[in-house]
Amino acid sequence: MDAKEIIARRVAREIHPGMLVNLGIGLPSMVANYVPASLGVFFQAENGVIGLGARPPEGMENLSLTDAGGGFVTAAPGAASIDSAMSFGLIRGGHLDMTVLGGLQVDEAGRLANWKVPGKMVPGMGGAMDLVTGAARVVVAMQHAARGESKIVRSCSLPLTSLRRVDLVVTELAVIAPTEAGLVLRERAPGVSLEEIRAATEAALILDGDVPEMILA
Amino acid sequence: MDAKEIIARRVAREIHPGMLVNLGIGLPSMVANYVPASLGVFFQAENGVIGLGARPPEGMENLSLTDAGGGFVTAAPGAASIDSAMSFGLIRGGHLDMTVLGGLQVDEAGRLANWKVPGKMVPGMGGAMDLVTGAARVVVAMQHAARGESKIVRSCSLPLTSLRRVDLVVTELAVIAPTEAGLVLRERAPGVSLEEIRAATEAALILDGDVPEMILA
Amino acid sequence: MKGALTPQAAAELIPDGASLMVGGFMAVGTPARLIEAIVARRPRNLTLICNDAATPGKGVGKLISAGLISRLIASHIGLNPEMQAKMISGEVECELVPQGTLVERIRAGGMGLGGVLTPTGLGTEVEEGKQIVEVQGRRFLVETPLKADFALLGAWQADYVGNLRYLLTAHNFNPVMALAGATVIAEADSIVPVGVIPPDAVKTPGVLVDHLLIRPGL
Amino acid sequence: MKGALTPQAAAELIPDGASLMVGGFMAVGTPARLIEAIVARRPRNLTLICNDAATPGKGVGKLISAGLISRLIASHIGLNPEMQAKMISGEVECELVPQGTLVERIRAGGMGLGGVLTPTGLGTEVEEGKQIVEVQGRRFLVETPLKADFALLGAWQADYVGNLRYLLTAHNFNPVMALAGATVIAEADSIVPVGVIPPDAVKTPGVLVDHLLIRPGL
Repeated sequence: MDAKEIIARRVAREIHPGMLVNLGIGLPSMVANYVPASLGVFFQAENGVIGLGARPPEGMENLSLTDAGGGFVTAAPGAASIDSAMSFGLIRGGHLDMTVLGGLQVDEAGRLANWKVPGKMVPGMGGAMDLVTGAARVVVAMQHAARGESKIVRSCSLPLTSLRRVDLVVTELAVIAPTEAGLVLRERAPGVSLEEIRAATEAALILDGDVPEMILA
Repeated sequence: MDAKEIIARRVAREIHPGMLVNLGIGLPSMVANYVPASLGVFFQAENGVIGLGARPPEGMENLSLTDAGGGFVTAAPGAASIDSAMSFGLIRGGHLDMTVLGGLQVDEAGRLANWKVPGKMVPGMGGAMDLVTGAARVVVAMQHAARGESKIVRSCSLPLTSLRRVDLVVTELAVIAPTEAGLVLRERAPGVSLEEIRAATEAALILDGDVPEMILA
Repeated sequence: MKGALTPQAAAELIPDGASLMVGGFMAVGTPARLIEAIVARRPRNLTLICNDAATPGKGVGKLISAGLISRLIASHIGLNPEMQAKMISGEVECELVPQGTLVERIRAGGMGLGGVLTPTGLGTEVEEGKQIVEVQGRRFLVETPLKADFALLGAWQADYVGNLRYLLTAHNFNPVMALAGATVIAEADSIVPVGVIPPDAVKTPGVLVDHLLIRPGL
Repeated sequence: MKGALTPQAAAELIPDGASLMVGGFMAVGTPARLIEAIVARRPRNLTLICNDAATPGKGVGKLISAGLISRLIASHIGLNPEMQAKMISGEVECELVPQGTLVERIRAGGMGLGGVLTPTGLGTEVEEGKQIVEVQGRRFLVETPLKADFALLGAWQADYVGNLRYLLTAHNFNPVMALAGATVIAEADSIVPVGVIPPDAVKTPGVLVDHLLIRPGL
């Protein structure tokens, strides 16, 4: 199982029946693969659909039914189309139960940076700032390090997405819960030791009771 | 022809093809009787319909199609139903071409008071403050005096509806245009003299050229 | 959507002292069976947020006549003399709000905005005691967001995930209130199976709705 | 509604230096024939307000590729490397705005509000140079309203009074932009006689629309 699959399978277990969930493009969108349809979860795409369904078979695409990445999707039974004002009203008003986003850095205050690398990558924040500021629960799904550098840092060196403390960080090594006291190490990936996690992490990690192995969906 | 009919017929001539118009309840609503259907005017009721039609024949009412006074109406061809947010968005955003409202007082600054008589009548402002503040053009349709007292006053003694200078005042005696310089007397009712208008008016009236007789629709 | 309830069970959710937003304009679009059930249960000391006070014995007028309301936030009470008398006697504390400001305050509450910047009310009694902000050289009143413990909605059609449609002028405050109630209860003229309401016809997504009233007769 | 125009006639309304709001999200819901006609006419020095820069040669990406845009206000340009290069070189001045803030700024402009009070962007680069207001003990950014000379909309169905419907995720910014353009031009997949679109299905009332594009083939 590769890093991304571990992350997606672990994040999937955060999703409970009846939730309204927004999955970012890339790795976060893989989470949907591990959420059983029987849960009755509604996925929102911020471009304007509640009840996002799977990609349609070739030849059955509709040009006016896409996800936030522009890919063709279908509509689940009970789906609703909404305009951007309603879409972000749901996000900013706390009606979105959970957002799963990728990250560049998370720091000891639980703050996320995920929209800009000055001088290198300036794509614009899209909906990320609204999602992190407004969603009821923010889960960051990202690999633990990039080019050998820990992405769990003491203090973000990249521009912040929001001052809001995110609720959970899931990597291929660990599950970390940002709290007022700092980053609490909650779970480790199957076969990974506490020492391996500490060695891979720039930020201080707090131990608060047992650190069991992740259970994957 | 009674006072109200004179006023309604004169106001009707302010309405031009294709306009979106809101008529207040009471006297202003009579204006619709003198606007030919061929003009293609859309009447808005602020409770949520664009394209208000006449009262339906008895037995053909629909409980969910009423005007702002709660009376049964019909929907003209091309009508649209809107919620209160869109309805007041149209009003406050300047998309409403004209509102016709009743008045208690208009003063020399062109300010309207029409929502409250302290100690006597406190119905609430409903949509009046939004209509007067936001509509592209505000026409006040009211009788010139009440209980022998002029309603065109030096300075409103009743609580203001808005600081906005209204665009036109139509009474059974005169058409008056509030301007930066003051209240300009534009027209007089058929058979009414300038002296009669002055005698019935507390506020100073400015003469600026001819004061022809009203033409009624 | 958590489930469909009888009007009685829905009314029992509402404790003394709760704040209620109730959809409707002169009782059009107001959930009638739900109001009846609340009147029967008689919770006290309620705060009512709605467009108008309707007329005595109609729509929210029933809540007022029954003496359940101690505070009202509305734009118009002129057609309910009973409510006017209760305001003058001090039995009901009444905040009168311009209609467009009222709907935007509810929307702001529901959509996580900090308030509403509006010229409506500037230089009038509505301005009293309020913060004024200058933006791009113009002055605006800051009107605060509104939320409530419950939003009680009247709809035309619902499905069993809670998606709602409204009919003609019965939309009014309902779609906006759906965003601003901690618990949202909708009474629909009919309830249809999931999939019957096309996605583009949904005016209130079901994810906002906690409870439907069960169909009459069930 | 003032009338239906050919794409060419519509494009001729747009002078050099105009500001355009264009509906669409990654080109879904963008008026394609109208964009083509504008590219053919080549007005210069335009300000473009839209959700994203699409991709090169698609949707509003065509306006950018053709060099017609000197200023862009958008939430995301990450999938249009051409636009990113033009921003870095300074050829196009670019203001990046959080998506929810962008749609509310347009709505505020279209609905006569003084601005938007939002927590989004507080404590980030987005805050720089902006007014902050405290309401009920919480701090909010004041984001200014947006309007434009033209709003160019992509719709699914129109009637001849200008009423519009949109399809599925092609709604996006279109209904809000319809409120904020001084001149509103809508391109619909089909145009139907007045009365065919039921009042409850109208998403943009025709009174907001100045021109439709004539049907293809006319």
